[in-house]
Amino acid sequence: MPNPTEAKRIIEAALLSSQEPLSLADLKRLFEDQIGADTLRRLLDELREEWSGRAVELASLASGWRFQTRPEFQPFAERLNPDKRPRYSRAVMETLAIIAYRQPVTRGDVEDIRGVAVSAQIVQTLESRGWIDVVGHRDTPGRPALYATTKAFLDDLGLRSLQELPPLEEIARTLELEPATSQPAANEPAAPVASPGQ
Amino acid sequence: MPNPTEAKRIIEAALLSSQEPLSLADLKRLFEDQIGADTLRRLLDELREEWSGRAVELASLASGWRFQTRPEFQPFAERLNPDKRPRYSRAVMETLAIIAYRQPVTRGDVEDIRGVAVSAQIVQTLESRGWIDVVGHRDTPGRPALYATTKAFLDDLGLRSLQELPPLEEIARTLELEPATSQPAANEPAAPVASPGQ
Amino acid sequence: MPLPAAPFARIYGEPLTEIPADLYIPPDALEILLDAFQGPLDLLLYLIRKQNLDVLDIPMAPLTRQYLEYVELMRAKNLELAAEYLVMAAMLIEIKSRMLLPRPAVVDEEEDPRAELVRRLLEYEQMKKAAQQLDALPQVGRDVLAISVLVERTALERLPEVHPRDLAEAWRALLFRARMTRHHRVSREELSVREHMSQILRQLKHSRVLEFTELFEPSRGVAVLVVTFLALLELAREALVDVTQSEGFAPIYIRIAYAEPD
Repeated sequence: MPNPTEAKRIIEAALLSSQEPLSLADLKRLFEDQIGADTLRRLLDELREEWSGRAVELASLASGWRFQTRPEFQPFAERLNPDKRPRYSRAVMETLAIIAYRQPVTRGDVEDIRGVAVSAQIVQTLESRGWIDVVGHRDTPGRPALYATTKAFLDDLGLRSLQELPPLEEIARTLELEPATSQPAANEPAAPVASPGQ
Repeated sequence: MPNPTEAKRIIEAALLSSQEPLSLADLKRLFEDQIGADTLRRLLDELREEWSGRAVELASLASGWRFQTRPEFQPFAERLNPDKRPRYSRAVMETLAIIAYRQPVTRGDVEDIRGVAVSAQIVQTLESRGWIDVVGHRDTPGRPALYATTKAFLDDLGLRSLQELPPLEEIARTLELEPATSQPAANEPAAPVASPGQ
Repeated sequence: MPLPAAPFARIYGEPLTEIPADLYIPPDALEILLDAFQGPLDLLLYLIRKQNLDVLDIPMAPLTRQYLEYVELMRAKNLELAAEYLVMAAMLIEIKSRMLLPRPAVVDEEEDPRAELVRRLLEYEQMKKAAQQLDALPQVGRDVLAISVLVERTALERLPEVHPRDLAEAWRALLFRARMTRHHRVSREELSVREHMSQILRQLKHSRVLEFTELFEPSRGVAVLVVTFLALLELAREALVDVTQSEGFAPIYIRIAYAEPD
């Protein structure tokens, strides 16, 4: 069995050579289960510490650990590869946000929230990126597919779980409308109406 | 312009994140030609030195520089991707097990225990691997060769002696075959040695 | 409650903040503007935000008027109008007309005709902002790059790896098949004896004849001496070696029972 320093060097090489994040189970397999989860976690923490001053970092993600460049390195990466990295359109990002925050949802649910039709192409863009997939079907006419986000989505956005998504902005906790009675009067007491988004 | 340490960190990230080797010209572009070839070479040498004790090395190739794992890392890489690892057939493994636990044995002994013929090829596979060899011949008709395991076998399996092989009594116990042995075994001599095939 | 002005749209990646304060849209910009809106909810939100109106307190009359002016502008420019814009126009007109109707003094708040529209606007705005925040997170492939160092593989033939437990497994399979436990129980002690049997045979292979004492290495301890002795007895029992002594107290010689002719 390798000593801690050797083990760390092997973990480092494994993580550096794997494009996908490696889970603790993967790392255990690396040592044929001779190193326990606690020791591995400690070594990973040490490794992350060792890399802290560099342009590459060891990130802890939903499906495990992965080395990746820090965002600050991106301008340099673009000098090497000047072709612009494509950004997703607003339509794609809004669809993704609705699936991420409201999952599982059907395409119809997304359309209801966005107020416009959601093209099959938008859904396909997200599916082929591996960020969403079909997790079931709703038991309504047509049995529409229910979409949810994947681990790859969390990994690619640097998140460990859905709980780490940016919190939704509470636009308004209570919904108070001017009374809609005969006059557009401003003096009458406001009547509370059901909260939005519930 | 970045200072030498920063420059080194940027070169490191560029090389780690690039699929292809990077030439000096690529690296110059990284710094918009603000760093000369001599300085870059010195930084690359320093970087290679920094990585010298690790399982990943900075290699200088005809087409440029790239990080790659050292050959010693290969067995670990294969544990992560075990699908590509060749395996010995059941016949080879059983033959090896019989020779390991019952040595010295003849091919006939192995056949008696396995209940099927053992091809010359199986024995040859193990011989050419250097795991078994002929240690003598039994004085019976045909003078069959007696096989035993070698030191290389122990080394390759990470054992110091045959005694470190998994104990077989426990195997019998987990299979709950122990009771079946007690009655007939009671008549046998105390010496726990029984030659196969006799 | 005044809301901070946020870029309401992006055109070709640039935040669109230059939307005119009034409804005059340069004809060239109109098409871009239509593209910039994600739909009727987005357009409504823009109109509300442009005038710093509280979503929760939508004045229906001016809003409907503005909205219809936009739709008319789009129609005049022969832009292909998505059905959703027309549906929204119809909805606004419906709400407006219902609000103009005289109503009973006591009104269930659920019946406010604007409630459903407000709910949808708020939910859409929340998701729109969430989308912006998601887009601001560093994304692999866009803002950060996954590291993947080449694994250097040697061209050597890959030999199977065998673990001691694989041997035990193989033995277990044999046991299952043959039910030979009685004959093939092997204890650690026996294994040690068999290991020394192999060793003695190896020694004899080189020298053919060994003097009894040459087999023993007292420096390795009593246990090894005993095991070596047991190994010798077992070799003799299995007729693998001949043990000879010409007379009492004479040297004992160990000879291999059968040697392959050279």
